[in-house]
Amino acid sequence: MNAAVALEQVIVDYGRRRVLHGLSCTLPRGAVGLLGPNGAGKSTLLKTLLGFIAPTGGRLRVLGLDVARSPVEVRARIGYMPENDGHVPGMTAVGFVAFCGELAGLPPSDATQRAHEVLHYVGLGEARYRPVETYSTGMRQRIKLAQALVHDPDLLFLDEPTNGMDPRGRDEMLDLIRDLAHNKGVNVIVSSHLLPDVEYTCDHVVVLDRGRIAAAGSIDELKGPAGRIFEVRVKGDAAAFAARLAAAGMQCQESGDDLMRVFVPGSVDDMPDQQRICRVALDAGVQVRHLRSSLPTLEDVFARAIGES
Amino acid sequence: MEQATPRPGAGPAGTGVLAASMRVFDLSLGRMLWSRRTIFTALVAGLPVVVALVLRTLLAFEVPVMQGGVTGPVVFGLMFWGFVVRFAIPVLAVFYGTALIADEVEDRTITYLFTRPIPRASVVLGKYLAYLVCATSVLLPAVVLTWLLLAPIDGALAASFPDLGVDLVIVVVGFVAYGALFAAVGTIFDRPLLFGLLFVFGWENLALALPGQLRRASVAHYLQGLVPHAMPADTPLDVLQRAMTGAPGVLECALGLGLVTVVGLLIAARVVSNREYVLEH
Amino acid sequence: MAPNTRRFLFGSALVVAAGLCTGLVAYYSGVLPSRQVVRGELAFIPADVAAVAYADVRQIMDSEFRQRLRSALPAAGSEKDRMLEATGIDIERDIDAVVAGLQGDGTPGGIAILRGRFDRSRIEAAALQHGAVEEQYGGYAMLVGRPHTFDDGTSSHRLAPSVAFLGDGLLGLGDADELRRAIDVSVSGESLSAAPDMMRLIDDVSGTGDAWFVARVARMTRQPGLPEQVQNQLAGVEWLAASANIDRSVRGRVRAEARDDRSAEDLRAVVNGAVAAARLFAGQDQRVTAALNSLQASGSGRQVELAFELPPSLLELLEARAAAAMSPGPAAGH
Amino acid sequence: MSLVHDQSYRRYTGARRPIGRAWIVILRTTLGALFARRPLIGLLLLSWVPFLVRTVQIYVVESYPQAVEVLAVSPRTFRDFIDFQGLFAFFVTIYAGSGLIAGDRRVNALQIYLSKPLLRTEYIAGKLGALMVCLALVTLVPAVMLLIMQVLMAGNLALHRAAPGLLPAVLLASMLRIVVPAMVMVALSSLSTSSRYVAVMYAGLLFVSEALYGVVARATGSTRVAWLSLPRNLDVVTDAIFRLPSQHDAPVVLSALVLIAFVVASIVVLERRVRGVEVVA
Repeated sequence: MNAAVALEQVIVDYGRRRVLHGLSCTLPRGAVGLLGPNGAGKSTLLKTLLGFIAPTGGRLRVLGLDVARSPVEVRARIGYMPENDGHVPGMTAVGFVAFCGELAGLPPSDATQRAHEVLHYVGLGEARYRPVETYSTGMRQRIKLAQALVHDPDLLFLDEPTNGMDPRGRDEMLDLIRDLAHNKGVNVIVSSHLLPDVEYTCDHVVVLDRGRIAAAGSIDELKGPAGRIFEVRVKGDAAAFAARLAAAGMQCQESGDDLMRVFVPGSVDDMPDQQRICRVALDAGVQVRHLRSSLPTLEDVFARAIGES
Repeated sequence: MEQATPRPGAGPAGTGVLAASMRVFDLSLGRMLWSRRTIFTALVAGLPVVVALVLRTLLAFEVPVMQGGVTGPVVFGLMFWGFVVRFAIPVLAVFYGTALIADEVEDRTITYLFTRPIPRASVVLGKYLAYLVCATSVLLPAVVLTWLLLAPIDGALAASFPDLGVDLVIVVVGFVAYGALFAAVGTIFDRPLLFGLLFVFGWENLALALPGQLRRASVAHYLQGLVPHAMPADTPLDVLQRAMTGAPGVLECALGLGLVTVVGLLIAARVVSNREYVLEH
Repeated sequence: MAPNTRRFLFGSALVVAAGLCTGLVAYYSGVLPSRQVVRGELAFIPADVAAVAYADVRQIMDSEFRQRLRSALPAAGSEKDRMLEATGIDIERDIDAVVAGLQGDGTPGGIAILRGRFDRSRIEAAALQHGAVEEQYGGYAMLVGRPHTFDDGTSSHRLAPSVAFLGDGLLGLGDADELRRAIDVSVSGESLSAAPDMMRLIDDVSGTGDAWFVARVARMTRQPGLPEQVQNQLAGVEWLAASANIDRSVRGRVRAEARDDRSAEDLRAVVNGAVAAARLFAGQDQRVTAALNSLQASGSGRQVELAFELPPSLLELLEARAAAAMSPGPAAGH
Repeated sequence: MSLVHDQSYRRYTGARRPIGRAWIVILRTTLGALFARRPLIGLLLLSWVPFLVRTVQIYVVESYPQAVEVLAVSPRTFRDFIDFQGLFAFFVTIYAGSGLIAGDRRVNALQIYLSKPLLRTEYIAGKLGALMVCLALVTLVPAVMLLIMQVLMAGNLALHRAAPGLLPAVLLASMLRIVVPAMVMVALSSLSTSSRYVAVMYAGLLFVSEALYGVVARATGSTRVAWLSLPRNLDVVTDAIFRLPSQHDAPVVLSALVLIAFVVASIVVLERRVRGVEVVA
């Protein structure tokens, strides 16, 4: 079985509220991003995979193991970095990480040794004898990653890993995740609402929206040539122009600074598309001041997926 | 007590301790009253009422529950001793008093209070007043309801009414004295609750049982001296003990409780004014 | 302050105020309190009596305790017959309640006011048979008995046992002069109802038992024939109030009010010591131990209180003793 | 650009312990954290004072036979000893137990624990075990040590021959006074994120039930209602274990059932509260 995670009609309810509506998909090995706006069900899916929440229906398999039948074996092979703060009170960083290692089955000496190693790895080497209570938010994110890594899991669940970090810290964290996924052979599932984070670290993505899968696949494929995007700036009645573009089958998005992003479906050829836009502009009586072909981003994929779902 | 070094340009100049305390009181009262803590308080205060209701119901069905020379006023007296004086007042005072500042430290909200242009002492005083109002507003009605339910059983409302007046005063005075003491404990110790409970259930019980003057180092000695009801005695030892000790006079009680209150509040205010609070994070 | 908080505080204050108002009304009007209203009878008791006692005869006669006492002490039945013969009153059926006032200051005697249903002709017949004469005083009919001299060892007193029909189911018993005085005070208003110090204690005990007793101890101790030791012991006591509830068992409370805190301390020490000693040296009989265990001494300030209970099991003991005394013994039986 | 060298993370190739041992790690770590607190050590040391006193008593009885009249050593001596240790057990339960789960809940540690390969029962067993060890140090261990001291000083097994059930009774009674309070405390600890609330809840449970018993017992004139109070139930069952006449009229079976109900309720609470996520519905 090659998939890291396989979902079959997974349904999760909180009381009367349905949070996951029969999810079915496979998350391949490597780095997979779990994308979606807040409340889409990303954290719920991770907690269901960990066995914290019993699904109302469906089956979940992690690394080939059935979560319902062997939850402990599943957890032995995964590392979980929760979204909100969490540590064991009254411990130093190294003590805490070593303790987590022991909890995961490592002998005490190995656990301590690996605690030092992973703390160095996540950039907390200097601060490892400080009580976790005194850590800043960024340091807490790192130590959560360290505790998830200490027992060398085959699969890492990272829930909003860059939350509350400064730009530099965020870059470092993303580098760590990318390194783990691409160079250290650790499968990673990153749950985030930050598209650039996922785009930077992951190869695959699953877009969740209101408890349903809106899109899933490799990022390259999703961004693929199903259409072209142009950045357009016009002088004149932008609203009328947008309306005419829509009537002509082209989606239009305002992206600030008077700039519009126009999605032209279908054609691969550059010239006809640009000409089509100019023709619409002419019809709308606006003057095109800027027209440039733009590479599709995950943001476009996301916007499309959420818009379509 | 003003803060030692008034900061230049620190908001409205000359904010008095009392005015600031009243502001803190106003802010804290609602928060204190509508917290989960009040559920516990209501449970503690409601228990005598529930017991009284159960007794009344049983008596209404002519179940012979009251035996051994016991009348309604006697049961009320027992409840006042057993529930209110020995338990509810000290425990609620420990619970609220030790948390006045500790809660703010734990919730990391003390920074917001201490960065306001008000003397730190007023934070303690305002929260202490809020505790007083909160605790008495829950316990006093419970005592009154219990009395209304119990006193008419084989007894007279009129005859036990003066005692009720004294009881209500004792509730307030008890909260005042114990609250001040535990406010001080809460500002001094890192784990104030343990010390509070040790004091109430360890030290006070021990001190009251020992002959000599040690019992003067307890709040219960002075508070129990005011209680008009007969104190229940179980064993010959209790009776002998009572024979040896005897209750202090009203003046002594008032002086003792007053001293505890003033000293407790002064210590609490002083410690809070001078201590540096290092928050986690 | 948030509206919710204000509402809560208002509600809380309202409950306290309602309770206090109820208590105040009860305290000043006496509307709610006592189980028995005895003010009618008290109007005939002079304000200067040394002690006053009350008994709810109906309640006591109907009590289980009394039934068992009667079976334990069968001799009590003959007393009842003698009373019926002498006064024409059946204590078990005719009397509901009795209030008695006792004179102190070395004056023996006192009066008893009986409430009940009385057959006036039968009482008159019995009294006249014993040589009484009829008299009208203050609008009430009296049967004045033949006076006889009573000697208490220090002085002799002349007493005329009499009956007064005080109307509305009330009957006065006692010395003729005392009864006349009772009628006088009921008119002049110098009765016990106008003595606040005594009434304070009466209000205290009147609702709490089937029988009660309130005494000015200082005046009681001047009673002739009281042992000096007892007089000394009671010197520090100013007031004594006792009440008892008689049902299956007898439950009672005795409360003494000392002259000052010091005397109260002394008295408490004596009572506590006695109670403790009694418990420590109590015999093996569980029935006695149970009765002793019910003894509870307490009180603060100038008050000393003692609560007790005589359980029905104590009667079993009494029955057993009575049976043992009456039976000729096992040896004689064979 | 990574600040971290590639060499610093390597895959783990060492051995892993089989699943099901995590509770030992939790137990060891929790005990380590508890014993790092000096007040707890002080409390534990203090709790051995009665042991010393009783040892002296045994010594006196064995050395001076005439002392038997006043200081006789019998099964009741051991029963009273266990009873007396209850005071220390109360404070140890509060101090060591109130933060066990509450502390973890306050800093969201449960999601960390339960994301590791361990069962919820293992987590609870670790926490419960730590508290039970602490309680054993004030009840079971001194009681057994006292038995050993008695045998050593007497130089014979006369007491055990006369009362063959003494050792099992001491073990059973001590275990009872460890298991029930520990279960109740751990369950309460899972109900809140503040150890202060937990401590007050526990003290409240004990003292309210005791006060309730006191009032009802006096009103009814009977000790049959001892089942109302948690400590009295322990007393009743302990008396039965030692086959001594109980000071209470309450049926042993009823008291035992109440204790079992406490344990069952604790298990239900723990089952609901110890989860990787907050239970919303």
